[in-house]
Amino acid sequence: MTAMIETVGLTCRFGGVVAVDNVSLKIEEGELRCLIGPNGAGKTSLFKCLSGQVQPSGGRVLMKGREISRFHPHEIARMGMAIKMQVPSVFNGLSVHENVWLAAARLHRGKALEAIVDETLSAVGFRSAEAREKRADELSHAHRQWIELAMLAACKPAIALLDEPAAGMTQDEMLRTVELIKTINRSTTILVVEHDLEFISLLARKVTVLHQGKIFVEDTMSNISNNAAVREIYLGKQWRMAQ
Amino acid sequence: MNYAGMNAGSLTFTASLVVVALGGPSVLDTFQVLQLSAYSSLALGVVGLAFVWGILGILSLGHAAFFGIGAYAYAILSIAQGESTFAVAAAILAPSVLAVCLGYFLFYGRVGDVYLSVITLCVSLILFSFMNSTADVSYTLLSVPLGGFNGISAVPPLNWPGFVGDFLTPEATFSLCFLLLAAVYLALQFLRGTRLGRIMASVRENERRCELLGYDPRWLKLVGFVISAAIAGLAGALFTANTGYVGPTVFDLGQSSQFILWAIAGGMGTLSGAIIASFMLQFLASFIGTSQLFNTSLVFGTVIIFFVYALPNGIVPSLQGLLRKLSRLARRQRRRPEVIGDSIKSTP
Amino acid sequence: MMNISRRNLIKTGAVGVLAAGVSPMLSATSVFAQGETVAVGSLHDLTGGTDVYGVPSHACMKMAIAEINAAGGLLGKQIELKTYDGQSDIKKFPQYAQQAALQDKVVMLQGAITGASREATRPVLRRYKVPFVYGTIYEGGLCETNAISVNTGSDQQAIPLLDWSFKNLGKKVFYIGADYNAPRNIGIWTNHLANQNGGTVVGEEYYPLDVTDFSTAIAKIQAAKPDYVHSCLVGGPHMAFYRQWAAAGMLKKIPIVSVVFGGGNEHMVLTPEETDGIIVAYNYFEEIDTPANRDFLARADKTMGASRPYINGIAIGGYTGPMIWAEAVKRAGSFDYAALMDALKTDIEWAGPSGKMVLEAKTRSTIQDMHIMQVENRKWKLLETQSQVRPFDFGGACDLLANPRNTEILVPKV
Amino acid sequence: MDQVLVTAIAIATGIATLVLISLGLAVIFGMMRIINFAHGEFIMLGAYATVLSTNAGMNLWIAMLVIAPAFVALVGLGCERLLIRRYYGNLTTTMLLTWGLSLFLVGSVTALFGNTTRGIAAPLGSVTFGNYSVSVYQLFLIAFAALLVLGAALFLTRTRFGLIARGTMQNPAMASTLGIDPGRVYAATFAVGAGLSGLAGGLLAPVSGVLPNMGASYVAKAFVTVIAGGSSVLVGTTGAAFMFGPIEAIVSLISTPVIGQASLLAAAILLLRLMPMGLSAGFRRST
Repeated sequence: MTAMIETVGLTCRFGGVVAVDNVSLKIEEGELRCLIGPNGAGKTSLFKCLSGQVQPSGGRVLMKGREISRFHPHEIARMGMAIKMQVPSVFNGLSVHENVWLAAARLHRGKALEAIVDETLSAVGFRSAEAREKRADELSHAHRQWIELAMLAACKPAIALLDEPAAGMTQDEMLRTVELIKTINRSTTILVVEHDLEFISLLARKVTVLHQGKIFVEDTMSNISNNAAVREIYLGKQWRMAQ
Repeated sequence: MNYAGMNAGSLTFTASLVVVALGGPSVLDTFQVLQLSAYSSLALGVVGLAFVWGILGILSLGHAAFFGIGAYAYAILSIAQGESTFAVAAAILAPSVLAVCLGYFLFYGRVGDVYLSVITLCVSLILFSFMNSTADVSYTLLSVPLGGFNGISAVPPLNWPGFVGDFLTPEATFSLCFLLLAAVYLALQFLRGTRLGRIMASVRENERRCELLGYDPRWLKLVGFVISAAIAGLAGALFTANTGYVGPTVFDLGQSSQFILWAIAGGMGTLSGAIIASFMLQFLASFIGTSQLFNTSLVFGTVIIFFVYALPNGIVPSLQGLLRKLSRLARRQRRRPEVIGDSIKSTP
Repeated sequence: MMNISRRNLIKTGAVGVLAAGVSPMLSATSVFAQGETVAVGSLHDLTGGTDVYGVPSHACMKMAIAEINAAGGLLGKQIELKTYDGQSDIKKFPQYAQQAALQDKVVMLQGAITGASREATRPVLRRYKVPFVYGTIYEGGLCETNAISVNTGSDQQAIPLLDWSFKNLGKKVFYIGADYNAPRNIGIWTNHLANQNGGTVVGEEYYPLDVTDFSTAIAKIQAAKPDYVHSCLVGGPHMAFYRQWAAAGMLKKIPIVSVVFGGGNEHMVLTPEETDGIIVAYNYFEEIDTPANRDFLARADKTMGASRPYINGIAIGGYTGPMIWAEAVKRAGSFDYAALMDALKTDIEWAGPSGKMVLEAKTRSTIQDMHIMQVENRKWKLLETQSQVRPFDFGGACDLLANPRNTEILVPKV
Repeated sequence: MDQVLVTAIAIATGIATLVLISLGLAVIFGMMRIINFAHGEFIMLGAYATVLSTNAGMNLWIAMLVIAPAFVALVGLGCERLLIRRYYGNLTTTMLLTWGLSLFLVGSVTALFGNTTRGIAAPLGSVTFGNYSVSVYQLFLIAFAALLVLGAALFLTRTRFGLIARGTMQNPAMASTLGIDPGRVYAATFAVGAGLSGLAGGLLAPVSGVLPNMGASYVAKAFVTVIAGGSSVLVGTTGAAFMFGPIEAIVSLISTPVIGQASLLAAAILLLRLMPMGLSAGFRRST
């Protein structure tokens, strides 16, 4: 079976900086993979390479066995990849409803479209008409993240890339986000980047650790948490505190 | 829902344009009919710009290029053929073709922001230089001399399609111009509300996000750009048919900036505002020019500066704001205790 | 193109339709005779890029109207001057011409100095039967019954000036002009006259109107080594040429002749070090030493005030235009359009500050004296006068008595 | 040989003129993202200040190099404080506003001084190279433009104000957290930009027609140069001038001036197509 997404020796350079260095990653259909690593580990750059926002300097990206390294972002999106960016990227000047409508409108028309929008908005808690008419830039950070998740869900993607979906959230909000992601995962392969290790431990089965643009280790969550090298060299103090 | 599409306001505005179109000739004298016809054709030019700028966020500093090509296409073909139907069609088609080429070059080359503005300006200025240098009799198109700086004069007015020489009276031309203005306005307003229009608006808001949702912003921009160019070409044809003259100044910086400033004065993102502002400012400039005030530039400049002070958001949004404030005031006086209930809770 | 369009218009009965369309206005215009005043329009650029030509012409026109009124008016009526500021925006011209004809019901309109504004205005006035008085020097070849040209075409200036130059300055000329119709026409004349005088044109260059850096032009001229330069550079930006020419020390080495220099009062804006010695040809300059001119200037000082603009060969048309038109109206005995057009079928003679002028019936252009003169310390010094220079009739192509329907601008073909 | 030299001087003059007329706009546009439609009128005011003060008996060099920039900087400061200040970040309103300002300035100058003003001649005389003679003032303009670019570069990189200005333009919020008042930096920058335009006007006064409308002939070219230059004020603008100046001069020399002008604009189009963020962005990417 071909992997949902596969990178072969993917490398991404900005000037003299190598942000992604010879990364070979394979994510199977239906998987919920977590990607962790400190700031500057290359997680966001990897996402940009995968989604076509940045052209890789070397290596290949395959989606369902098809090479997509030179594709435009909208072409990749049409193949079924959706992304939630690190900084919430929504249509600030448009209403909550319009945001999700735009996401769903590519695949649906008419009544089906409205039904999808309604269903997705309800799933993230925007039930009243009033809440749906608010402009996106009037919302809190957490709510905008949910809007972006809702947009992602409304696309019904084959694979979703989530860049720090729980950043800046309270405990309650974070737990709710975990539920949302699990719901999405029922029909969608997910690759998620996060700092919050509690969040990761609630979600993940398999974790990839990225360090200085390279894959440092790839294992199950429990093995990662017991990996001395990761703990001492890389996760350090932060890890012990979380334990 | 709050989509900037068809609503009561835009229907009222369309209706009032239609009323002017049909009722105007019986109320106005011939001079006013001729003057307003010319004004309306420039107003039509600005609508396309207001659309592509306000909805898609493309600031074309060289909008006059499309207007001018339409104007020249009409002048040349209507003289060469003695019939205006095909000339009008060509005036729409020729700028559209240029817009396709230019738009492909710009949008698919990822030129954005002010850089795009300057390229469009350059195109317009190149046309300006070129047309100015066609004074020599050897520059002819379809045996019509381009005329250089002096331009092409005695361009025939519109005729009834198919009836060569059966010219429209000034009154009929007036009605036609205003009906076309109303139709284009309504069509654009309708487009804004459609699926395509709403996706276009998302390009302006966040191009990257739009792309990541699977839409191709390059294509959407190209479509909008070509629509605006086609409208500008039609406007150029109507303007030339109204005034009987076209010269290279249709391509100059002054013409382009006039379109832009009318769009700004009307209020960004509103189409009706651009129309209203263009009529107001044209009338103002014309009025100051005959009223023997101190110095036309000085007075006009002062008026514009004051205008920015008084209505910083443009005419229509400022008026809407005022109306909203007034109605809120009236409502508050009527049912003061309920005000607290109006405030919106911040949780979704 | 004009031929074709005209043929089509006639063929298809367009003229009839147009006439029918405007008939209410025609009846309206004939009401003027009952009023106490008649209106006359001035449509000049009073602001914007070309106001330097428009403002003095308008001031002269105002003076002429004031003098006509002071002398008891015309046919017993006072003349009211309606002023329209073209704002150096061509779009305004047809609109104001319509306003003048239809709303203000003027019996004559003068102005539209630049070629483009003239071409935009002329058809409108023709359509609404308002006589158009054209008061400026221009490229020549205006040949239309409705257009009365009281100043000179480029032929009337270029022929005396270049004949004189080939005789006195040398046989090799470099022609440099602004890139539009009038300078292109004058370029044709330059080539033609070089042929006739056994001279050669060693270079011919046209510059867009907004060019301000002439270093390449000056280098080109120096490389071509002409005996003299014929300049037809026009407008504010092009003044830079004379400054850069003088700064390069060329003014004293190669003489410049021009039929447009001084039209924007360049000889006053620029310094004597930059202009002394430049030779031009005009029908009028303030320094003409005749009693008629001295009297005219004294009156100008009085009506326009001490800070009045210098009256040059362009501005004088603002004065002579209404005066010659008034002569024609007196001959017609009426402000009626048809009567005036009839009156113009014979030559109209009038003597002004620049001497005798004859409005020729055949061309509706004016026979007048031409003066070749030179800048000397911001003033003009007369070199030679050629009396009563006729407008070129393009080998008989311009004969409005034989062919009154012509509206075409004739271009010299050499 | 002398022909090559004269051609080189003509090209250098083209570059110098572009640099002079663009620098003020580059500062205002490049640093503050304001499309200043009144840029040409700032140049015009500089020329008028020079001509009028020289005619009043002032030494030409002082008039040109001190009075003109100082006067226009003051005018710029006044405009900034009274008008522009309220509308920072609003590209469209500032466009409308500066358009009004441009008409207002042309109108005021015409009303005050008429449309004919006695100019001043270029000083310094001429030098001869073989068959050609060239204005010394032209050579001075070239040298001065070079010095100006150098001076501005040093000012922006080596002085406290230069650093603060660059920082504020990059990130106003960050600058204000560092205790810098962005309002004052904006005002000062606007004044400096206006002053540079005034200086250009002063320097060009002896070699151009000084009229109320003279600004119009500079503004489009200045815009093309500045925007094609891209976000880096100095490197971009100078680089663009070095590209466009020779193109226009050489094409004008071998064909016609119209084609020369058109090729300048075409070069700008091509440049922006190849480097969609302007020349300086292209530089940065390649290094």
